[in-house]
Amino acid sequence: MNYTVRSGKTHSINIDRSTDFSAPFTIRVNDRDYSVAIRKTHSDGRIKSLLINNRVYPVEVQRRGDGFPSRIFLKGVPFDVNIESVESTRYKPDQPERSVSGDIHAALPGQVIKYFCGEGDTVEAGQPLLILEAMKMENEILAPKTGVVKRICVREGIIVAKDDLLMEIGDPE
Amino acid sequence: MNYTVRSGKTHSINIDRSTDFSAPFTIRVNDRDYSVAIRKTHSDGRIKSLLINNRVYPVEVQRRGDGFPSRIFLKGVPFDVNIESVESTRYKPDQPERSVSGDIHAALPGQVIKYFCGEGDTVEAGQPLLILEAMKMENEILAPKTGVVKRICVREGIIVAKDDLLMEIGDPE
Amino acid sequence: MFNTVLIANRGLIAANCVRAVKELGMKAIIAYDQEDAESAAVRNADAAYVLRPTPDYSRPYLDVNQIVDLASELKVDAVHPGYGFLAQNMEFAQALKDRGIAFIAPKSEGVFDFANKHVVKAYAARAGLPILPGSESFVEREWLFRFANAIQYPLVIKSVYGYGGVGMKVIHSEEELEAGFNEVRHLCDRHLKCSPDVFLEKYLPGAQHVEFPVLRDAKGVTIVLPEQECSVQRRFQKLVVETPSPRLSPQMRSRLESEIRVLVNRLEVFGFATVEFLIKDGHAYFLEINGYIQPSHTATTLLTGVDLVKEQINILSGGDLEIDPGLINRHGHVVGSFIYAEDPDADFAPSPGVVERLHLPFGEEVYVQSNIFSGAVVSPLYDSMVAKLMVRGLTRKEALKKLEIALREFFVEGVKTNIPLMRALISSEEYAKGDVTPTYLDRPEQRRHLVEQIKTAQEQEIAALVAALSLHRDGIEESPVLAGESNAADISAASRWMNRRRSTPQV
Amino acid sequence: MFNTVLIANRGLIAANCVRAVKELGMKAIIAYDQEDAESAAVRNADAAYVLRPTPDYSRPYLDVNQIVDLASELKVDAVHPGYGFLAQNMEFAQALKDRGIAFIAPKSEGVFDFANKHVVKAYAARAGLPILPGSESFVEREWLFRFANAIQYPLVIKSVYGYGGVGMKVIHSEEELEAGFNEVRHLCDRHLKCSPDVFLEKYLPGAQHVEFPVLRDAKGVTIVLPEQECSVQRRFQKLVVETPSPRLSPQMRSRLESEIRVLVNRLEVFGFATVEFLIKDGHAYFLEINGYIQPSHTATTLLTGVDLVKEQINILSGGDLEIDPGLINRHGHVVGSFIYAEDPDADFAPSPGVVERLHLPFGEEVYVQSNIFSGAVVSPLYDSMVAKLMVRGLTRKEALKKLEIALREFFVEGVKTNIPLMRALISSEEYAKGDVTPTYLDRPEQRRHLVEQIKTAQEQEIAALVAALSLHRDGIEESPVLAGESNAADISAASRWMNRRRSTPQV
Repeated sequence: MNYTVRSGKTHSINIDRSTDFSAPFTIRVNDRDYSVAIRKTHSDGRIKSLLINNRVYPVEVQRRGDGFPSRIFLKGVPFDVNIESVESTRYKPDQPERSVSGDIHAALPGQVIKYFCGEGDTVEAGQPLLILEAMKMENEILAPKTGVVKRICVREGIIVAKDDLLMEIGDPE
Repeated sequence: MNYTVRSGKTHSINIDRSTDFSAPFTIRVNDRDYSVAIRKTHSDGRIKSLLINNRVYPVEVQRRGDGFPSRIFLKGVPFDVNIESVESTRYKPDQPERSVSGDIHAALPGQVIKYFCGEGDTVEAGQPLLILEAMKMENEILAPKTGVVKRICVREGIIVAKDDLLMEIGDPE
Repeated sequence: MFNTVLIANRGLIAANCVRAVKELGMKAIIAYDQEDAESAAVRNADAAYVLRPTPDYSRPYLDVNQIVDLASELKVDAVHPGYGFLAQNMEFAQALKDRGIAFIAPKSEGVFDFANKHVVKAYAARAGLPILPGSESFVEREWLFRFANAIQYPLVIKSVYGYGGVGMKVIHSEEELEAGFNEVRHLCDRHLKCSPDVFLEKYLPGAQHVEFPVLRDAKGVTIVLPEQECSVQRRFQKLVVETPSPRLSPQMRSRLESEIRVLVNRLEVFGFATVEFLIKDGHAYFLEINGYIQPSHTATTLLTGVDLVKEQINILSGGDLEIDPGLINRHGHVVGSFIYAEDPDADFAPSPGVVERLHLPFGEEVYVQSNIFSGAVVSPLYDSMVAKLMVRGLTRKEALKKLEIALREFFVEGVKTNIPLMRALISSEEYAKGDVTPTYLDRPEQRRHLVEQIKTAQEQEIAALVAALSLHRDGIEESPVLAGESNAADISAASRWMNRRRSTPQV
Repeated sequence: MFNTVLIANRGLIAANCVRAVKELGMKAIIAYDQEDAESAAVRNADAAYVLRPTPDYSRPYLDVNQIVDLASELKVDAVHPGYGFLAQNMEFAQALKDRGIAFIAPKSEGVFDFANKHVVKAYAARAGLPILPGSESFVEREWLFRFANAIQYPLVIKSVYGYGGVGMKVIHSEEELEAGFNEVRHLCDRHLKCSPDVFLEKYLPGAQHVEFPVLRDAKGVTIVLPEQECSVQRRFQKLVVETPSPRLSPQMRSRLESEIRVLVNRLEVFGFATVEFLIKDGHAYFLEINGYIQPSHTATTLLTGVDLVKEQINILSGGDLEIDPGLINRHGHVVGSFIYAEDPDADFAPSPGVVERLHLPFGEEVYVQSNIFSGAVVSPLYDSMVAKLMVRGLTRKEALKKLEIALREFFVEGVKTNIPLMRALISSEEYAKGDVTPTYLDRPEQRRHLVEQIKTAQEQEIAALVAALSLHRDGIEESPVLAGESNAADISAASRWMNRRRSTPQV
């Protein structure tokens, strides 16, 4: 399989279809061969640590909305990557339609300090909805679209995790 | 329930039968009350960390063959303990009959370097059976009783865990 | 000497205070937020008492009444406030005094309200120290424009009781003035829990920030310790510390040291304090005196061998400053970096979470203080500093190289950190030359540029390889975006966390 | 300068070598046993190559051929042997030389076989240094009794190439002589992989053990660094290190320093070496020169600011010793303790296993090097040292108190350690007075007595409480003993692990 990946420059990468990942293997990048061995995986099987040319690399893969890798952390250092082409099309996802969701999720963990609106209120795009506080800082969350507050999911004072649903805004009546 | 426990001196300890261990509780030792709260437990429910009089104590309990606590580690410091009496008899185990087992277990992890005997050999109590090596030191394991080597369970060169069965000695023929 | 000291703080400083109190043979009690139950300070204290949550969801470490009541109930002799929180809170100091409990903060015979930046600045001016032009302190909005016109832009609005980078706002033009004023006052109310008094001061862009720790006992015995260069900051918080300063001439150093002696003797300071200066174009301006132990003081300790935390408690408990000046080392060079759980790529947004793996660097002349461990939770509710990494070399060059390699070894998984940025900064030519000022890292492009510098061509290839391998082998993961909806995507990168910033889920 | 250095060792020393090599701008390659795959040295090296298991199950770090072949194949410029293993192995040194690869060990123009303790001792005697009475070196058993009779008991049988406490045996009477001889020869064969030559030396009970690190470059520039007091040992391995020695007078120190200068100049030593002395009743005897970086050298580094690992590699790669003597600090006091995964209650039996929880101490002037982490496996196959804990104080008293508190904070779960014993030792009056000699901890009753001293009456009550609570709440666990059988019970306490000891499952 041939991959074209931008990371700084554009690189051509070949991974043999029949590669046995349980033993050390070789991957050709541009004109150079890299010896690769998987050292550790996460419990769900994703790669956690690699040995590349006999050097240890703890890796973390950040993915875009469509599941393609967008950022690679090599021992904590972030590298922006973009897979520009894949020889096979089996990885090509449909482009999702872009519409605006009214669900407000917590971008980061924090504590909900205050709401500026209640259920049933009409809010306008850009209007402050609530304050989330984390690490001595306050984040004022603005409405992503105009609509009606359908539901407030979390009480003031509650500590929320990343991605927790805080409130829902429905279409205007 | 009243316990008499030797730890240095002998202490009289009272734990109320109806104590709810999920909340802080009080235990009377001699004439003093101690406030106790269980901070953490192991996955099997055993105590791992306590708050006693508002101080954190990571604890480890070592038990004798009969299951009674014999040594308490308070933040790594070992205290020999002996529970001399318990008001109820429900904890009194039968005294096991003391006979000599011919099973040779590894007292500590290590590597089996060499056997001095083979299966079928007759060995005498006190005769060297094998060498187990750990951390730059060698441990020569002697026969606990006279008998015949029934089985050698582990090959030379193998790294064994604590309590692994190394060999079995049967009664003399 | 005290018998029992209550420590009303968290994190590294609380753990350091617990140690120091125990080393002095006193009993250390910690008052803690439930969020910190697994911290070193709680583990190591002689007794630990959990604080109740507050009705307004503010941090319990700011709850004057609760902490004073606990201190009374436990009959402690003194309270150590650490830094930040109530360290310079006059209401807290007064409440403790009323109950006969000592407050471990510097006292001054000269100035009652020693924590008031504006009062102390006036005092320094009278003692002959050069100061930056500034206004009177005020509360009413009406004075704001009048004073600002007199001083002219750029200027800084400062809370008289601000600290830790909170309660200051740089104003570049009249348009920003009112919003800045309101922001500072909000912070006084919510985060500093102090009176709303502010003053204005001329802002000196590109000035160097230098601080001198000073110990002075009840008998007036005074030790001025080597200065800390604190010129790399983000949001007025230090990212790097060096001692001695690579840019201070011996003449300037000895002049500042004698100015400090004049000032602390005039004020009759009793205890530990830090005297701060701004330096630009060969001119030094007295900035302020802080009365608390700062994270950067570990650098001075590593250089000199003087444990400032311990000496502070010792002299304020009535002990003499008995340090033999002959034992204080002033040679060599220390550089340290503060490690934060934050994402410099997303405007330093905090990155709380669970520390999945942690490997601290270690080695000859590499020194770490860290309150995280494998499995630790970095709370979203508090400051994101998770470690201090200090190195010492015989020369500055040796120290910088050591710090660079130590930063390469420092590995944290589970939360994002500023480690790659710090590594890039320390290994940059600009840093080696000493050309870095407090605003150096303000621009995202600058930060991105620095981090790009440390990436080799081969590492770029390897990143590409890992991306392809990960797609090839691990396939496409289930998308976190709901079908047809987009605002969850990249939300964390888009959300800006500043002292007070607005953000909107990206559309 | 070298381009690439292969490090043929493990643990803390390997990690320290990797750092030092990288700091010097060279490439660091590690050769490792699979057991060490998760170690810091492997993680941080520029490249890591696993060693094959050996046919006789001896440690691969002792496999001369394999390591030399790897070094050749990788075309490295030099090999760093760390300490122990092949650090003083002549066969290894020769094989590297034959292939044109540098060996990072001291050289001497005066003595080719510099690692030979007996040869160097004779040289020291000729240079006028006082030595202990001893025999010629020999291999045949027939000389043993003859020499022993001449020297008289107690005496020590020493392998001429022994190191790290291995290859020495104290003999108190003629009955022990032959067994001791056989044991030392077995160790030469199996663990030291060296020739069977030994010599006898008078044993000086209760003598103090003091070591001076020395750097000397190709041009003869020499720096003698402050001494390390290494008087607390178990099985000839150091448990505690102090610098400066609390028992060395300034006169004695300066006399020994000049004797060292005479000796290293006569021998024309090139590189790094440690010169060791035994001191008793005001008399100092030259003991030996070691050519490797020992764990205790971190104490000298912390005191002085001189990174000995780095300087060693620097001068042996052809660099000059460019240290400005004015930057070397000699003030203050450092005390350090070595932390072993072992059980002092069971004759220091090793306690390998998985580290379930780990909290390292940290704080002002508290410095740790540790190669364990939460989840790390302490291998049963290697030395059980898992950490070095060093503290610095302005005075010895301050340093001892700091170390005591740091040891209280150091928490390891999953493997047993000598931490409680070290804490008891450091806080004892005997240690404070400096009355401790290398055999101080030999007697189990002494160790037990020390640990009892640190237990308060209240802690005894709490231990009793925990025992009762644990029985009450957790009940009786399934017994590890099979019904009617007893030999598994308490076997670990009964099993004695010594350099070579017999043990029998208890009946």
